[in-house]
Amino acid sequence: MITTLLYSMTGLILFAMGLFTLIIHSHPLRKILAVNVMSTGVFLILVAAAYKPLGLGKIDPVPHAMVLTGIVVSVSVTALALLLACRVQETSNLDLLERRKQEARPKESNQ
Amino acid sequence: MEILYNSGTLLIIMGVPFFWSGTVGLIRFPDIYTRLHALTKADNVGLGCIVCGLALQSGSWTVTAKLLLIWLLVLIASSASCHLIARSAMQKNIKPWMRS
Amino acid sequence: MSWIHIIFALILLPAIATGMFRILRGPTAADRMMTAQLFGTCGVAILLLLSAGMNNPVLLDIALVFALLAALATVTFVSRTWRDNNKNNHGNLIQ
Amino acid sequence: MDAIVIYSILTLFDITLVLTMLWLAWYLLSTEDIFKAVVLFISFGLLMALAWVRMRAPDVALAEAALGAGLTGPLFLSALRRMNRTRKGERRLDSNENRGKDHNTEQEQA
Repeated sequence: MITTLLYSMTGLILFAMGLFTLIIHSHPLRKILAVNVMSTGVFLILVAAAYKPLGLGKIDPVPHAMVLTGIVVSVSVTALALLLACRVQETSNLDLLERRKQEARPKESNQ
Repeated sequence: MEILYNSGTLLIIMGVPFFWSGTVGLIRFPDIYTRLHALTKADNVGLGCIVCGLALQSGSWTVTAKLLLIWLLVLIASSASCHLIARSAMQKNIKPWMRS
Repeated sequence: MSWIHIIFALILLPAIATGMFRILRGPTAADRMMTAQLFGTCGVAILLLLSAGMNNPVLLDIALVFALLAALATVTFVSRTWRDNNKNNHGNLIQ
Repeated sequence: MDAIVIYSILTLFDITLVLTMLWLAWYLLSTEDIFKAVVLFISFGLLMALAWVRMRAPDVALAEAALGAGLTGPLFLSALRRMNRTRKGERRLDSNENRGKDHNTEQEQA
């Protein structure tokens, strides 16, 4: 009972932290990491809901199958998202940002 | 059987401080090469002691063979990756720590 | 079920939490990767002790998979990420 | 008697594991350096495999060990290398993510 509660609360906190990071950060790799942490929290809640201690009967295998499928799907989604992030980084107009940043740097050092 | 079980427990008790010394060495040592030294001690000797202790306690040959296979794989992986890291650090001209 | 193995697994688990300090303040990128490798070995040891403590031989297979894939992240790091970067990247010489 | 001792030790194990996971996830999501976040994510996958083992789901733990610790880490490291490289083959100066912040402050100043 306490194990179910502990891991469910952990999954909830992980989901909340991942959502917070997904909203406030701007780097695409950080966003992909945050989505991974959010999916981990959901899996943790699903498996913790199916947990029973060792003497109290068998464990329901349906959430385990769902979580197994979800892990494999999340890895492939991560690979696709990383590829898309690389393409965005390579095709966006970065020289303009670099020039603006180098123009802005002496101002900061003067301040 | 009692002797085998107790000697296995003794080997496990010997193996656990190697992991802790590896962690403490990884935190306290001043240089990347000395940290590699601490890391390899934890990998090889600590896991070796634990694997030998568990193999003495498990009464079947298949479990013993699987434990030794795990130890062999960890040995290969740790030696290969530590050698790669040390060679790459030497190529990048990271100076070893000297007592100054 | 034998409680002494589970106690040793419980002793090994804070080693992972302690080694996190080196990831957080490691000066070079290789220090962080070495700490991840130590975590992998600690995880293998914890899995072996739990499989002896909980009478579950399936955990040996999980430890076997961990031992197989332990070198993959480090080799990728050395061959892809850490090679040919400049001095100001990833906190190598300048943090 | 013996079962009570074992379950209390396992509960201690659960609490340590959960606290380590939360601490690690907090630093993983709040550090500035993106490489540090990727290494923390690899360690986080390992602790997740231990949590699946503890919740009597060894099949999920096997998949997590193979995919989460073995495949996702090299994927992130390769993507990190590819994103740190410009078209001319030289690396960009900002490997951490202060580029977006600078851009926002510039817009505010303008």
